[in-house]
Amino acid sequence: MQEKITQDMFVPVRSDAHKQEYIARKHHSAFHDGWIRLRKNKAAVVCAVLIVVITVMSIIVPYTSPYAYYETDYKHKMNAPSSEHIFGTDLFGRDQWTRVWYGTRISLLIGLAAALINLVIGVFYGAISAIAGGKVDAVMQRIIEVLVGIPSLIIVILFMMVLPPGVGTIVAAMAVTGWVNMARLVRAQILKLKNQEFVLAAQLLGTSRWKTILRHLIPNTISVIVIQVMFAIPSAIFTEAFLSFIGVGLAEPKASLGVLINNGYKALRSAPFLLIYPAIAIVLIMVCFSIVGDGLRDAFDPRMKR
Amino acid sequence: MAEEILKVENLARHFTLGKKQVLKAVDGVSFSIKRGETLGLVGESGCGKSTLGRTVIGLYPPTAGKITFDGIDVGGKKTSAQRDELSRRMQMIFQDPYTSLNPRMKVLDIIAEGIDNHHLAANRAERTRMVVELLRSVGLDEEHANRYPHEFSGGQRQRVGIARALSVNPDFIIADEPISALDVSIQAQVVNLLKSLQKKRNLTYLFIAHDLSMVKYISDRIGVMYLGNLVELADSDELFAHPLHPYTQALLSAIPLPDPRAERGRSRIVLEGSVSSPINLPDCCRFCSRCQSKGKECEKGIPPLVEVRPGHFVACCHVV
Amino acid sequence: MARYIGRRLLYMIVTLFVIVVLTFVLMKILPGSPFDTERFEKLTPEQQAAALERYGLDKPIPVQFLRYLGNTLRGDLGTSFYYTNIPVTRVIFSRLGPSMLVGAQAILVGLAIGLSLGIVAACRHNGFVDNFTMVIAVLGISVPNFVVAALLQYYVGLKLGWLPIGFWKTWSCSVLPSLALCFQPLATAARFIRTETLDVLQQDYIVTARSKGMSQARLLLKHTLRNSIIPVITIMASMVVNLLTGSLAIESIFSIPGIGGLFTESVKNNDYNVIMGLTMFYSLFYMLTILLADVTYSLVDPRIRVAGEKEGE
Amino acid sequence: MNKLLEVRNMSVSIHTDGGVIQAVRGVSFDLREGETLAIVGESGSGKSITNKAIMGLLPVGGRIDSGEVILNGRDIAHCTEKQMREIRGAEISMIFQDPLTSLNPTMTVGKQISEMLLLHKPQMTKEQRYNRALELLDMVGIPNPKERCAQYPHQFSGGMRQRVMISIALACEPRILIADEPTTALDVTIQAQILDLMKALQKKTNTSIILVTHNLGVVSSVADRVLVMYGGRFAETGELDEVFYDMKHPYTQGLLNSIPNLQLQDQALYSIPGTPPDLINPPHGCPFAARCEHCMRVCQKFQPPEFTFSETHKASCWLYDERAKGGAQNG
Repeated sequence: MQEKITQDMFVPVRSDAHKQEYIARKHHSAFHDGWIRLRKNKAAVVCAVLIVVITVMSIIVPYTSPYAYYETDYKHKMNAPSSEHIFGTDLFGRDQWTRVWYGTRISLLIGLAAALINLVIGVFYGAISAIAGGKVDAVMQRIIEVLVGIPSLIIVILFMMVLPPGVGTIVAAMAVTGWVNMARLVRAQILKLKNQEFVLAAQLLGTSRWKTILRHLIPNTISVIVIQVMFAIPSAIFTEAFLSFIGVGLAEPKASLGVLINNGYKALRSAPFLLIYPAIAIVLIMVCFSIVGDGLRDAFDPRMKR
Repeated sequence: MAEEILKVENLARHFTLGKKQVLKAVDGVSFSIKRGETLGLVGESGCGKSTLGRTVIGLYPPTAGKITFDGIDVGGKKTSAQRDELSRRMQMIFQDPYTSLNPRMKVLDIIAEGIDNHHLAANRAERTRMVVELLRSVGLDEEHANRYPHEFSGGQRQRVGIARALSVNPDFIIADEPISALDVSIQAQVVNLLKSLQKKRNLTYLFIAHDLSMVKYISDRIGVMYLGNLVELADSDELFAHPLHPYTQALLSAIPLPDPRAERGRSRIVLEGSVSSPINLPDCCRFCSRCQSKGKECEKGIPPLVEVRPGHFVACCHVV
Repeated sequence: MARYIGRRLLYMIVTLFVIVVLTFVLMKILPGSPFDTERFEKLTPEQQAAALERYGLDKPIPVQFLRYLGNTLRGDLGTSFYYTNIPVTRVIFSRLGPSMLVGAQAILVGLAIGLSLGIVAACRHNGFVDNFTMVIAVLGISVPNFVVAALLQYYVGLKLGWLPIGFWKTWSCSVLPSLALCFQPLATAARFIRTETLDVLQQDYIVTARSKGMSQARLLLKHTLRNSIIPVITIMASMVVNLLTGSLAIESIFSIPGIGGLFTESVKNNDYNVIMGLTMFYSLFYMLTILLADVTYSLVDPRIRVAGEKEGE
Repeated sequence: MNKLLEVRNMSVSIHTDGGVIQAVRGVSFDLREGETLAIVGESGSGKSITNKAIMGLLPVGGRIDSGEVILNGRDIAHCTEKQMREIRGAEISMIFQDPLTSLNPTMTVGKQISEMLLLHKPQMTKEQRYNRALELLDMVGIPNPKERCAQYPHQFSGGMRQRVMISIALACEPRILIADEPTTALDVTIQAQILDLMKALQKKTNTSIILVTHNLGVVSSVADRVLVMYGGRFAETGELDEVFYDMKHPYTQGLLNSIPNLQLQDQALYSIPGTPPDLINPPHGCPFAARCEHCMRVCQKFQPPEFTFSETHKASCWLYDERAKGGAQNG
């Protein structure tokens, strides 16, 4: 409907100053902003859901399943997957369906525990090093530079040999040099934030050192920490699987995905399914965590907004 | 005129960059500002004007010299009461609208930070009321209080920065290049806002910028800096009418005027080369390498700032 | 530059010292003494004392440490228990060849494919190749190399019989292990070069180059890759280390006489001297790789190599 | 003076995940030989996108929706990438705003200059290209070119790098040089040097220049004609004196009054209220309506047509429609 231009239209319109300041776009917070971008990333959402499903299943299945993970049944050794044993049975006739989900729980547990411990040590170490600055920072950096020189996996293996096998041991061994990455990332981010103008402004307003850390430094470091954790979990799971595979990980009958894959590998010729299912489980977990990690970084990491 | 609120004597701020490398960002600068006055500070990039601003307000400890704000020695030992008083009475407005506000905080909390620190509000209601009033005083309103910095334009963010500085009703504000990141029409808005606030709240400004025409408009007196030294200081109209230091003359002649007829009639002093590196500077007139009227006496030492005419100081061996 | 290398060497020495102390402590508290416990009980007290004395285990800890440190400095890392009385260093060097070959092949293949995939993916952003590369990259990082090895060995080696499934007779024995190891470097390289290239493509000097009216190929080679390939050097060091640790599992699966297999073996046989020797070898090798990568980086990037005073600014 | 370049009714949109930005909406202008046309506007006015469209250097997702760009008789807006390559650098070349990031950091300055020659003058030998590069460096006022030729961009100051950019752009004596905010990132004294250099080079090579800037001081010292843009649309165009002393469009008026005039003693600085329009859903009527003092209802509903005041002076504002109570009431 092309409205005709009429003479009366030529009448001044007084637009008030405040309306001009009106902001057209809908109001939402910074996290909300990132959340919208994350939601748009279909793959990340699907993987996030998958992670939740896998975690829930890994908790429920071992309880609800008729067989315990350690229950042996010599009558049904190495049975192929059937309605009775969904994932078949292993050398000792143990139900693989229960063991794979139990192994997933253990692996997730180890991955999460290792990532969290590395997070706590790393964040504190990095934060203190960056906030203290000067001599303290220099010394702490030297320590990191020395630790970086040590190939972490070798040290983990040595620790595994020394300490009795078990979930706690693996997590502790991984924590020996695992926290260095997180420390370096957190330190770099806080050093960058320390010179930002909004932190200087807070200082000028008389904000105490501690309040500055809580209100300004930490909230702007969280996105870096979350993204790093999303990558630390899968790499911890991978390390555990690797340890179990070379026979240094958990002891029988406890089972992690690594142990299952190792047993599966030994019986590969006669029962490939013993290797396939745990392998699929670990790959699925690793893929989901990486994709969700990438999605988080694209959505929340300010550098990407450049 | 009013009494002196800030006095800076022979201030220096050096940064050691490595073994033998010393960056003399600010090297022996003295001036004073009276209450209600606006002192403009101009100079090209690398002349040390921002470092001077951040040293005066206490963000950097001075390497030498003394800063006195209303009787308090800013650079030296301060009691906690004095530190509190300074953090209330001296504030700063920053250059980059995109990094001067915490992206994770609502504008309401950003502006109220000073109020919380100095417990200026009895309860939350009063705190919000004070913030809304501050927002109105900078041309924004309640609707903006609950928004986050990334939802604002550059000019609006700068106004939030001003509101934050005003939250503790300071008497002295250092504006460190507050408008260089903004569009022309928005610059005028912010500068007019600063001028009206100065009248209403009897504020004193140290206005740091490299856009000379805008500095002239807002400043009562202007100081020109070159490689860490204050080379000339005078009333703004006097400085533009009779610049004495060769660098100031070159600087003023380099400004392109938005007036074609005036531009056609002008002959320009074009400086050769560019600013020498500020690291390991020789102790002589820092401008001598590019100065047409260079002489032997220019190399003897840094020329002192001498009052050649009432209120017009210059640091050059030839002019004195 | 020399001062920089000097400082880095100093750190390496400190790190090595920390490792020597660490390994020595581990040796002391490892379960079981250097030789079978049963055999040790059967010996008479005098023989026991003589054995302890021969291995210097009767002296107080600090003295043992100093002797251990002295030997290490002289390159004498003691003898292997499993390969009775053969010096550890000789054991290690005898098994170096296969690991280096498999590792080198894995890295070369991984880099070649990974880099080309990553670059094409970056140029055709969100195109088919880009998505395909992203899938390969995620899979490459997610599928543990020992799973890949097991599957390759079973299906390609055994079922199809194309390639030998193990041992170390001809060159073809090294194909499957290298293939199993190459996925990780391939994925890491693809992901890294893709992000770096996308980053460079957004830079102002690329717009300048396009404004010169040059062809896409020239723009890619002379301007884009020239700037995005340099940072790849930084991830080379971590790639090499992942290969070293990766080889531990691969070499035991394909029973390759490499140092990876040696490590797993000596872990199983509690052959401590070899374990300690390998630990030090791996650390030294790892630190040298990092140093080499840093030095190469500063030589290749003109902004670091040619410091030169900046006129003005 | 014949018309070298003619842009007719060009519209450009940029597709981003935040929405489609109508960056340029029907802009027309022409460029005569040896002339300097200044395109003035604030950020978001579309001044830079217009020139990137002419050169075919639009960012990812950018598209010329309509309009033509006639370069000596040929419409280069719709020619193939291959044809554009022959034009870019040979007939039209461009220099950019930030000298610190506009040169390839891993390539020597000499090589970046001779590359331009290699692309468009294949008949030149390596030796000839090297000498021409030295000649160019000397022409733009860089001392001891031989030594500087082999150095890298990070060894040059901001001003020097901009001179290198100019030498690269003028290597093949193009007919048109587009300078996108060439001195914005430079200090005042360095800016003066670069502007003088550009004026001197123009006299010598008779290259016509399109100068994109938001600094009216730079415009009045360098330009012959001016085009003011706002919200992706043409606001006013004309000879330098016409636009500076007889401006018609309220936005031009507002811009000029927002800049302190050094001659006047205590001048009240006028500031245009409000913020530039959001170009993802641009306003229906005149883009400046929301901030204009003389805004009428028609301005909010319909885009104003072009009113001509002299052979070269035109403006797009409803104030000059005869129905607006007897024409002009400008400030």
